[in-house]
Formats: sequence, C-alpha cells, structure tokens
Amino acid sequence: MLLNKNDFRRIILDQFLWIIIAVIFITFSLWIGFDRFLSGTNIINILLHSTVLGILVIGQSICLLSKNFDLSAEGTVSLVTVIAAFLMVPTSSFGGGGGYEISPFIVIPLMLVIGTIAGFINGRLITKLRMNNFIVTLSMQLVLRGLSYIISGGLQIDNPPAAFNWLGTGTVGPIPFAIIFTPMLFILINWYLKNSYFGRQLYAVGSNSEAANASGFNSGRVVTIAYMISGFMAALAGWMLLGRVQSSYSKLGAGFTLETVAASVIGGISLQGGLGSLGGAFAGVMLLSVVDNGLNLMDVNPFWVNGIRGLIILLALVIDSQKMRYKLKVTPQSQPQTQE
Amino acid sequence: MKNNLLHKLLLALFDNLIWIIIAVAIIIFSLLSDKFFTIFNLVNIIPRVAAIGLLIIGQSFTMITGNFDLSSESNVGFTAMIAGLLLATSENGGLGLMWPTAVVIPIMLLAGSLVGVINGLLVTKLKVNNLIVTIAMLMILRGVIYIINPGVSATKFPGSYNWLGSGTLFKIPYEGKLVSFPVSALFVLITFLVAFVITRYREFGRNMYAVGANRNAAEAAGIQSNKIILTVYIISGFCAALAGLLTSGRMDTATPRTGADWIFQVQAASIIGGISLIGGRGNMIGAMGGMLLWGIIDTGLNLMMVDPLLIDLLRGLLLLFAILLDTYKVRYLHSLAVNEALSDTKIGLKHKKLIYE
Amino acid sequence: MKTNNLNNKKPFILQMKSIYKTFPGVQALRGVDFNLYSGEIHGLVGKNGAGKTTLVAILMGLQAPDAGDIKIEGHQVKVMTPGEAIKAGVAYVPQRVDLMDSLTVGENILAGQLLKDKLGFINWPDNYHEAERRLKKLGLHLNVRSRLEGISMAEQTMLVIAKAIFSNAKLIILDEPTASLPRKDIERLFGFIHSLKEKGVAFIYISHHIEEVFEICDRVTILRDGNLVDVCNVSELTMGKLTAKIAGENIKENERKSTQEDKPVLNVNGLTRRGFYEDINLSIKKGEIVGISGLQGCGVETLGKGLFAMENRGIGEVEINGKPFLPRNPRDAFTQGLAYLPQDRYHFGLVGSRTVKENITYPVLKRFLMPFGLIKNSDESDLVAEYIESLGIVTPSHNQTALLLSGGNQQKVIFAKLAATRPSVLILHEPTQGIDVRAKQDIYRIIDELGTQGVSIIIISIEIHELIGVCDRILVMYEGRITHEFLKGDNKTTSENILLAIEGENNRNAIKQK
Amino acid sequence: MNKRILLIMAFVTVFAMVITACQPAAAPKPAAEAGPITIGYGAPSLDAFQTNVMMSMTNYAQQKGWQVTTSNANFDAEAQANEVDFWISLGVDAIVVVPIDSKAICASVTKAKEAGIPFFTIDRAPTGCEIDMTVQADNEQGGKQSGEAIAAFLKEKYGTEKGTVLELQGDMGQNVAQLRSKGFNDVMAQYPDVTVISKPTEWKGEKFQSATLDVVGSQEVDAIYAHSDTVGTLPILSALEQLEKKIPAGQEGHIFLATIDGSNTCLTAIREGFQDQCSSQPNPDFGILVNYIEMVLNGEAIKEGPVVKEGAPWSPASIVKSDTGMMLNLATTNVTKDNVDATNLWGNIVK
Repeated sequence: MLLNKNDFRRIILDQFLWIIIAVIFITFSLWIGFDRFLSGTNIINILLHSTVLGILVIGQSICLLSKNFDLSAEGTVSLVTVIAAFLMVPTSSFGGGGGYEISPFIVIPLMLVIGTIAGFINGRLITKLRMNNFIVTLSMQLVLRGLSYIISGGLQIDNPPAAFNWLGTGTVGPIPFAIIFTPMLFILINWYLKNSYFGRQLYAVGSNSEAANASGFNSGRVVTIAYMISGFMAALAGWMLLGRVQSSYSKLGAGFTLETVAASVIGGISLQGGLGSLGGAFAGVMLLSVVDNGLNLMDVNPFWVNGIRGLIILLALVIDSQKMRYKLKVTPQSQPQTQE
Repeated sequence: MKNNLLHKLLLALFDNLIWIIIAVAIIIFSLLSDKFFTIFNLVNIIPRVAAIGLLIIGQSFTMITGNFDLSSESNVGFTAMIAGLLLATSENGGLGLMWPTAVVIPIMLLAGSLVGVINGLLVTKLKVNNLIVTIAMLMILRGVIYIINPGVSATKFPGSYNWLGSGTLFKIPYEGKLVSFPVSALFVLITFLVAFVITRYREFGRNMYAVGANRNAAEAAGIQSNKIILTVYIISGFCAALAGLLTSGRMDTATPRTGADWIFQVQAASIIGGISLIGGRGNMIGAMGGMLLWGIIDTGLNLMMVDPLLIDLLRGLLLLFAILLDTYKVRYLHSLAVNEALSDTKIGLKHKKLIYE
Repeated sequence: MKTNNLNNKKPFILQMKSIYKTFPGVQALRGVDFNLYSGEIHGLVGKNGAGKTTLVAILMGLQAPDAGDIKIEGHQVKVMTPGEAIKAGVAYVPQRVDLMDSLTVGENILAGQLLKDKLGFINWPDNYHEAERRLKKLGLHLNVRSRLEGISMAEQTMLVIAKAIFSNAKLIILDEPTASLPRKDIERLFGFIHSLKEKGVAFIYISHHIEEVFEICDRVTILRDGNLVDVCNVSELTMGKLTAKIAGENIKENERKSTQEDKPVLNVNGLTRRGFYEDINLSIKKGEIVGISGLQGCGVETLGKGLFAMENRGIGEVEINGKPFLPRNPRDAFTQGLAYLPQDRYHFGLVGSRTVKENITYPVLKRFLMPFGLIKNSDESDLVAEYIESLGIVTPSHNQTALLLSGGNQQKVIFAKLAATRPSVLILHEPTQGIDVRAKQDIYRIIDELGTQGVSIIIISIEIHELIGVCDRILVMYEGRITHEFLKGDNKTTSENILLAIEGENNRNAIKQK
Repeated sequence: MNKRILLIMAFVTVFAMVITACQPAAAPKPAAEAGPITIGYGAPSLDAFQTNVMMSMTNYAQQKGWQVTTSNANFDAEAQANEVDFWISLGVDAIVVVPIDSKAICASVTKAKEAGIPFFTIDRAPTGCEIDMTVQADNEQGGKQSGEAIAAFLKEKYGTEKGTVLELQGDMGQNVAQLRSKGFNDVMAQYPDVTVISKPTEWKGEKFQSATLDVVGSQEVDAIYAHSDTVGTLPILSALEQLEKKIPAGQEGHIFLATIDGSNTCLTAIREGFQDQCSSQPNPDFGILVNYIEMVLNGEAIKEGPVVKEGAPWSPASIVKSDTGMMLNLATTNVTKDNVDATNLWGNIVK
C-alpha cells in the first residue's frame, strides 16, 4: 500500500516537467496570441532552438548518469569548430582559414575524432588518477578553448563550404534537417541505453559503482566511455553549430555548459547518478527552448531575460532535490549525502 | 624508524606545498625578468588579486565544509551595483539618492549576506545540490544586476567609499620615485588573518572542519552541521560583498559586469592553496598563498609579454597541475594511514615484501 | 518478562517499553522492553539482524520508533534527536570507527566541546594538554598533535571510546568495541569500563563475543528476530544456555546430508595478506559445503573479498578445477568460476535503484549480446523468469525496483545473480543476515540445491548453529590463521567447542587464570 | 610513487615549455630608460574585431621600432585596471587601452597621471577624466548612421517612417553595445510610428540567429539593426534563409539589414544584395595614434586641426580639444552598395 502511494508520487514527480511545459506553453499562447506562438514557423523555431543544445545535452546527460559532470564540452565545441574552419576555409582578406581547403568529408570525421579524444583524456584523468571530475573538466574547458585561441589567433573564420553546412542548414522539403536529426538522435540513443549492454552498465555504475564492480562491470571503463560519447556529441554539436552560424571563433559555444547541465537536471537526470532518462532530458531541452522562444516573442525587456531563465532553472532544481529525498525515504540504509 | 622520517618530511612538504611553489615561481620569474623582483611589483601583486582574495576566503570557508559557492562572483557585481545606485548621482548612472557611505556599506554587506542565506537554506533545508544551486544563483544575480540598472555603469563615488579600494597608506621611496602602499593590500591581508583566526581559534571554525571532514561524526559529536553550512554560505556572501566594495571602490565604478568570470580563478586559487575539494582540509594561510601565487603568475606572465592568446591555456594547465598535486596529497596521506595500521599487526609478518601494499 | 531484583536498589537510568520498528521488508523490532540500572554493564546479544542495532539507533535518536515509549532517568522522552540523546547523556561507540581523519587526535577528542578562554578563543596548548590528560587517565599515550591519518585502527577505536567516555555520558553504548583491538588493549578497556562502572556509569555492551559478555557484563538481554527472548543475570548463565538462547531452535530443518564428491575444486596454498590473514591452506571438493567462522577482524571477511578480487588478495596460489585462479577483478572471478555474496547487501550486493531483472543478469549480460551491443530481451526475460521461479523470489514484476523488495527477496535476487554465472565455487558472506526466519529457510534450501548441483560452497558466518546444520566441514579462523577444523557428524562438532575455538583457547585460558 | 613523480614532472615540463614558448624570440627588456620605447596596449577582448584593432596598433608601432606589450582583459574592467597598474610599475613609456568601461577606466588614468605616464585610448573616450588623446571611431555615430539608413529605407517603403525594426544588441553590460544602442535609438526616437524590438545576444552568433528566427518568424519585420556584423551577419542571413525571407535588395519583401563594424562579412553581404548598410570602423588606422604618442613623448603638444591621410575613408578628420583631452574622431564610414568596393575599407584590406 505504502509502496503504491510512493509509486504514485514518483509518477507525478517524473511527469511534473511536462505539466510545467504545458502550463508555460499555454501562458505564452495566451499572452502572445495563438496565431503568432502556435504558427508553424514558430513551432519549427522552438525545435530549432533545441537542436544544438540538445545534442550537447545528450553527452552531458550520459556523463551525469555515470555520476560525473562534463564541463569541458563547450571547450570542445570551440576547438573543433575552429580547427574545422581553419582546415577548410581558404585564406581570405579577413580572418581567413589556413588555406588548406581540405574537403569536409575528411574534416568532419577529424572533428569527431578530436572530440572523442578530448573526452577520452577527461575520462582517464578522472578514472585513473581519481581527480575530481568537476575541476578536471572545468580546466579542460580552458585548455581546449586556449588551444582554439592559438589556432585561430583570435580571428574569425567565415563561410565554411556548403557541403559542410548541411547538418546545420540542410532542409527536408520545408523542414530543417536539424529538427529531425536531434530528436531522432535522442530517441535512438535513449532506446539504445535502455536496451544495450553499455546502457545497463552506465545505469548500474551511476547508481552504485561498488555493486556494479562486484557484479563484474569495470566502472572506470564505463565512465571513460561516457566521457568519450560526450566529447563525440560536443564535436557533433560543433559541426551543426558551425553549419548554422557559418563563422567560427574561439568564443563560439561559450556559456553552453551551464545550460546543458540545467537542461539535463530539469529533465530529471539526477546529479546523484543513475537516475533519469534521455527522454526526460529532451523535455528539459524543450522547456528551455520554449522559454527562450517565448521570451523572444513577448517584447519583454531584454535586461530581464537572464534573471527569468535562472529562476526557472532553480525551480526545476528544487523539484529534482525533492525527488532525491523521496528516493532516500525508500532506502532506510543510505544516509542523505548532500555533496559528493 | 627511517621511513618514518621520510613520512614526516613528505607530510611537512605537502602541508606547505603552496609556499614551495610560490618560492619556485618567484625564483623562475626573477631569473626570466630583472624587473620582476622590484618593489613596484611586490606592492602590485596583492591589490591586483585583492578582490579575488576576498572571494577566496568565502570560497575556502564553503569548501572546508565540503560545499561550493559559485554564485559569489555575481554577488560581487550585485552588491557593487547596489552601492553604486545608492551612492552615485543620476547623471553618473545612480539613482541620485547620494546616500552617505556609512549607510550604503552596511546595506551592501547585508544584501551580500542575504544571498548567502538563500543559498544556505536551499542547500541545507531543501537539500538541493549545492553546486547547481549556486550556479543557478550565479545566473539569477547577474540577471538581477541588469534588471536593477539596465546596461549602465554607476560612477563617481565619495572618497570615503573608495578609500578601501584605492586609498594609499604610505609611500615608499624607491629609485627616486615614491611607491604608494595601497590600503586594499593591507585590508585583504588582515581579512585573511581574521579568517585564519576564525578557522583556527574559534569553535565555529573548528566545527567547519569537523563537518567537512566527516559529517556524521560531527553530528554524532553534537555539531549541527546544517547550521554550520548555512553560516559559511552567509560568510561567503559577506565576503563577496566586501569584494564588491573593494573592487567598485578601486575602479570608482560599478559596471554590470563587475566580477563576471572570476569564479574560475577563485576556485583555482583556493584549490592551489591547499583547500581540498573533499572538505575538511587546508587552512587560510595556504589559501592566501593560493591568492599570492595567482597574482604572481599573472604578473609574471605579463612581464614575459606572453601573448594574451595563450593565457587561457596556461591557466588551464596550471589548474590541472594543482589538482593533480591535491589528489596525490590526499591519496598519500590515506596510504600512510593504511600502512601505519598494518605496521602494528603481527599477521603475515614473515612476508616482508608485503609490508606496504 | 522476568526482571530480577538483584540491584533494584539502584535507580533505572533507562527504561524502554514495548518498542516497535518496521523497515520496508523487515520487521526490525516487535515490542521489545529494555531496562538499564545506573552503574551496570548490560550485555545486548543476538544474531545479526536480531534487532540490536535498531534498538540502539532508536535510543540514539537516529531512528524514531513506530511505537513504544522511552524514559531516561525517569523522564519521558518523546521524539529524540541525536543532539537531545547526547544531552540526555547517551553516548554511542560505533562498530566502524567514524572519526575526522583530517584533524588531529586532540581535536577529535574535544570536537564539539573545545576549551575556550573567556573571549571565546580556542587555546590550543590548553586543549592539547587537556586531551593528553584525559588520554593519560585512560592509560592511552598518543601524540595528541598528530593527524588521525597515520594512527592505527586499534588506537582509533580507543579514541572513539575515549571520546564517548569523556563526553560525560551517563549511558555509554559499546557496539562491538573490541572488534579490532589487540588483547592487551581489550583488557585495558575492560579495566577502564569497570572503573567507570564504580562511578555509576551504565554501559550497554553489544557483542558477538559471548566470551566477553561473561567476562564483563552484569546482566544480559537476548534478542532474536526482533523479539525479546530473555533478560537474566550473567552469574546465573552458562555459555551453553546463553548460546542456545541466542541461536533459538529453528536449526533442525537445516540438517542436510553431504553431497560432496571426491574431486577437489578449489585449492588454496599459503595465501597470505599482510595484516589480514596468513598461510591459508584450503582444499574444497565438488559439492562440498564448508563453513568458515571467526571473530570480526580475524581476517575471514577479507579472505572472501580477496578471493573474489574485490581487494588485493596478497600472495599464494589459488586453483579452481586445477587451473590457476588469477582474477584481476570480479569479472575475471566470475568467468574463472568463483562467485561471492557480499555481507553488505546495499553497498556491494544490489544496485538498489535498478530493477530485479537487471540485477539478476548483470554478470551474465554478455550471453544475450546481439550486434551493436544490444541485448536480446526475450532470452534475458526467460532466464530471469527461470530463476525467479526456482528461487521463489516474491516480486510483482521483473521490473520491480530491487530496493523495494523485502530483505529476504533482495538476498534471493543476489543469489540468482550469482547462480546465473554457474560458478564452481560460491562464497557466501553472512547469507542469512538481517532477514526473517522464513526467508532463512528458503536461503538454506537454495544453498542445499546448489550443493546438490555440485557447486562447492564456502559460507562465512558466525551463526554457528546454522553452519553446523548445513556444512560438511567448519573451519575456524583466529588472528588470520585457520586454527581448527570440525567435521560433520563428529561428536566434537558442538556449538560450545566451536565457540571456544572462535574465541581462541589461549586467551580464554588467560582469562580463566585471572 | 615513481609513476606519480614522473607524471608531476611531465606536467611541470609541459608548463615550462609553454611558458618559454610564449616568450617573444628575443625578449628585449621592457626598460623605460635604455632599449626601445615600450607601449602597453590593453585590448578589451580578443574577438576578430578587436584583434584587428590590436594588429593595426602593433603594425604602426613596429614601423617605428617600438615594442608593444599587449594584454587581453576579457571584458573584465578590473583586469584592465590590473594591466595598467602593471605597466605603471613596469615603467612603460605610454599606455594605450580600449576602455572596457569608459567610466571605470578613469581610476587607472589618475594613477597613470601620478606616475607621469601619458595615457591614450582607442575606439572610445573615457567619460569623466582627461587623458592625452583619444582616437575614436564613434560607436554612437555608427549607430546613428545605421539608424538613419533604416529610417530612410522605411520612408521610401511606406512614404513615412513607420514599421517594425529588430535591434540585436551586444552585451549591454559593455560600453560599446551601450553606445551603439544609444546612437541608434536616439534616431528611432524621432519616429513615433516605428516600433523597435530589442533582443540581447551577448555577441553570440547562435543568439543573433535564434532571436532573428523567433522575431522575424512570428511577425512582420521591416528592418534589422545588429550591433556587430563580424559575429552577426552570417547567422542572421542563414536565419532569414531558414524563414525563406532572405530576399535581395529591391525585391518585394526584402528585409533591410544594417550593422556596425564593416567586416568583410558585411561587405560581401552588401555585394550580394542581402545587406544594405553597415558603418565601417576605421580600425586599420587606429594605429595612427602612434604618431601622436611620439609627439607627446618628444614633449611636443598635440595641436588642434585637420588630419589628412591619403586614401583613408575617414580623411579628412580633425583633432578637437574636448573635456576628456585631445580627440581625433575618425568618422565611421557609411558603407552602402555605392562605396562597398572602396579599397580603403578595412573589410577589403588584405591583412
């Protein structure tokens, strides 16, 4: 009986996000007017908001599921975009590339490899040297961005070749390819995590690494792989981002980190590890996109935007924390740990 | 026992790691540039990190209890802007109230502490993850700054307000010129001293360490950890306000971006200063060393005319290095404990090679 | 309940009446009464999961009782917080040393009550001096200025006890205080406890060492499966009686006939790990069930973990089925045919927040691999269903969160997980700890079946009667060595003898001489 | 233990290597007395635009055989103050900064004065204190030009100035953005029928894009004014393309795009007809300041009067005395289709 009640509570808590989104959605529609907010273009826009952030959130969520932060993703984005542009774009009058004009079909795989390597380094530093994941990835972010500064010389590299841009700007009929790609990626990976060996390991390690080890998993390797995936996703996001803004500079992607963590946490990926799903994370991304889009459509004073976003994030956090307390209530043995 | 001596040596070395690094840094830079070891620089190094140093104090307090406070950088801007609005005339970007310094400073300190209270309550009462709470607070406060003073800097404060930030205590004659010794330098050093006294000689301070070292044990000893954590967040907020006072006074201006992107340096400096991320370790003198080292590195890199494009990379590497040392320190102390424990059992003695696993 | 009026002239310092407490899956306490006179040393004994720890936790204010009332020195206590408990003079000395290891000895002693001058500043010389004085009074000579890391376990335990004693407590709960102490420290400790007793301090003494109960306690309260069995004066008890009371009667059913074949499966030669065990020699036959018993800290727990490669196992050869057994991690151990059931179910056994299904198949997941690292769900479910059925796991569905099962069923899930790996050797560490009687029967049925299927099983446990029932052989470890062997059916194989062996005759004699 | 020590050593060496790598080949002493003249140059950040300004400065200085020690304050006014303090203690011969905050810089100016080091600013004048000289490309004027261009476009389109304009702001915490916004909005204020929608972008390409998508996608917008084309133009255009509103000038439904900076991004866009106007900063010539620094160092006084540089788009300009010291206003060039190919625009100058 008691358990059923808890289950009921859990369901409410898990679905709470969709309730919030619905409320916000309705509020905006009423405020801004259905014709504007619910127009086809605007729906597409909302989805477009979520594309790049979404891909980064996939990586971040996978790391969080393994009970680690990845704050280095935005550094990876900056590095791979600058490298890619540098290799592809001909030297030009202003902030041109290296003039190597290498074909995108070589550069794109290269980006992805670089991203993965960055993730690998993170993972190894954390698992082998047992360094604190938060600070390691934070300083990796600086290192990576620093490298991109050195490569770009602080200059901006514009107009990557069209063949490169299709991920960012390509369309399928009237619909941008990106807004199909990102949700597909979410669904695919979410499904994969639920049904794959790696997924099982990830969740097991995230929720109780000792027990996972005692069940024959190698938590160190799992965490490393999680970081490699995150790095790969960052590179993918970089590819899409560069394709969309069509100019690369070292500050590109700055400030994404907090948003990815926020979106994942809002989406119910717990910072305690092993709890939550990419489906939820996508909801988190959608929440941020809806809010951003709405704030853009209402002519709210530009100076207010950041404050409001912060508040929404805090709200979501409080919900998450309550979820954790509920989880603790069910397990008499585990003492609440407020920090790692 | 000989290796016991070695342990003592290593322990002492680990405890004073920061000062050794500082010494090395100073030597290196002095060799690379004859300008480095001049009184000008030595007087300069502290004020350039003074505001950061105050944040380091707050950060260290929270970290000693095993928590983070990332919101302090926005808190600096927030308090500074409040002061700016109350002090400056309307044409200088204020509200034109021109309240007296004696009123404004308490207000800003109060505001800063209030932010601390909110952080603390969220962390202790609602059990929200301290890291993310303070990140969210970081966004919110920055947002609030833009709301209360849309995109304008407030400036032209009364001298009494600026004194702390830009005042001069006395002048030192050097190579015919007069080098002024800034108030801020003395102030931050004194604050560090106070912080040190609190952490070392006040019960509250020791309880901080207890909570950070082992929360359960602390609670078993009758220490109310929540109360302690709440308090350190308040202190952190208070220090942020002081930093706001210092920096806005020094610039005679409060800009909407005051303090933006500081927190990383603060974290780095505290960790380098030996404040351990796992809580319960490190002391304020070490943290002060962290602050100094940060200043020294900055100045040094400048002196060698390092291309600004490289600074980020260097800082990143430096921090990685610092954490590496911190990690090894903790691990070494741990293995030390294990081996000590082993050394007094009789079991399995016949296998000498197993004495230290 | 029979109270005897031996020392009723003394006032009650603690009265606990009909205490009830339930955890999800476990009925921890069923109407337990517990009384304590000032100035008595009161033994609290019972098997693991008998409810000792819960009772103490309630007294500590760490957990609230579902029902029942508590009087301390006659004052009714409503809800107790740890803080209030301490104010009321209750002090707890935990089993696992729990100190602040980045701080100095002195600080650990004085934590929460550091001496201050009138300005409220801490005067370190005074404090360290005070700490030293207190330790001296205890006969402890430590450098109070040295950090705790770098101080031996024994000394740390002494510190915790010292702390409790220093905090002017009237009621001190000692939970397995001697677990990791060398004999000389134990005697020093007992001496000190006696001296405090004279001053009217009351002790609750929790211990598996029946030996010590006789050595130090005035009265003893016996719990079993959350019920109060009896309260009696030690002077009126014999070890045999007490052991019987502790064990209870539900042993008979566990009698099983040996299924061992004459084919050695596990061979251990001169396995030694510094500080834990040395020169372990074992040879276990196919289908044989061997029990290993010993005091806490005698090295048997570490032996289990070591063989399973959860910890460094030290040096020495180990063979399984004639092949050298060299696992680098638990995964290797599984593949090379050894499985281990850890004592700490929640920490090492279960991934509590995941489903029953997942928990069962973790080690064998590779069997269901399809291309791209996907998992063939149908096959997986079949296997899970098979084990749920054969082990009689009671769960609403395959996808029930493991943590929400009852203790017994959780244990069965872990059994299923291990059995799924088809091990040749199965090491069980306290398999029946903290689960109710019925579940125990099932567990032993499972063990029996596994044995019949030809799995060689090692049971690490101090539940001697259960061991006697199940095992073909019972080995006893003392201070890191295997000192005794008791064979099934041998008439020397009695709980008394085994207990003596566990305590180690030598120091038993030592006590007798005093 | 050895492994650890090795690792630590590895770190140290890497760090040492990088440091030494950073040193200029033959690091000459930044001495005030002997050796070459040294100038401290403080960039506010290192985006493409500012990097270009910095280069122009260093180029000019190197022609004179001077040495420039550069630094990047990353939009942190205090960091900039630190740089100045440092140069003062270093005893450089002159200090040149691009103020991050016109008001905040004054504190540093005072210190420099005390130390007797001449102080110059580029791109923005300080407010509230006097310095030796400012070479500024008037950001406010830039905003004004764009504003007027838009107003003209609206008048042409509707016969009177009305309609909707989207303003994509930089980080309004920074002086540049504030000025560029002010200049623009002052113009727009004259036309009550024009509604201005302002969105913050913090100079982030992706935000330029999303803001454009959202606003233009949800309502009729006649013109867009972006604070920076270096970062902004391409994202904005790709957004318009997304919305199928990327229509070249002259055709029905074209959205007027005006920006500031005048990078080649904008120039190209203008050539293609998708952008209409940008106010080109004269940053390649900011370095002209060096000449005046020389004068000041030689003890000569900077006189008011015209300044002519062959072929420079801003020429002739004139030095005027303002309450913040001497000021050389290099006009921001109003770039449109007509003059887009002028070789003297920095966007067209090969670096």
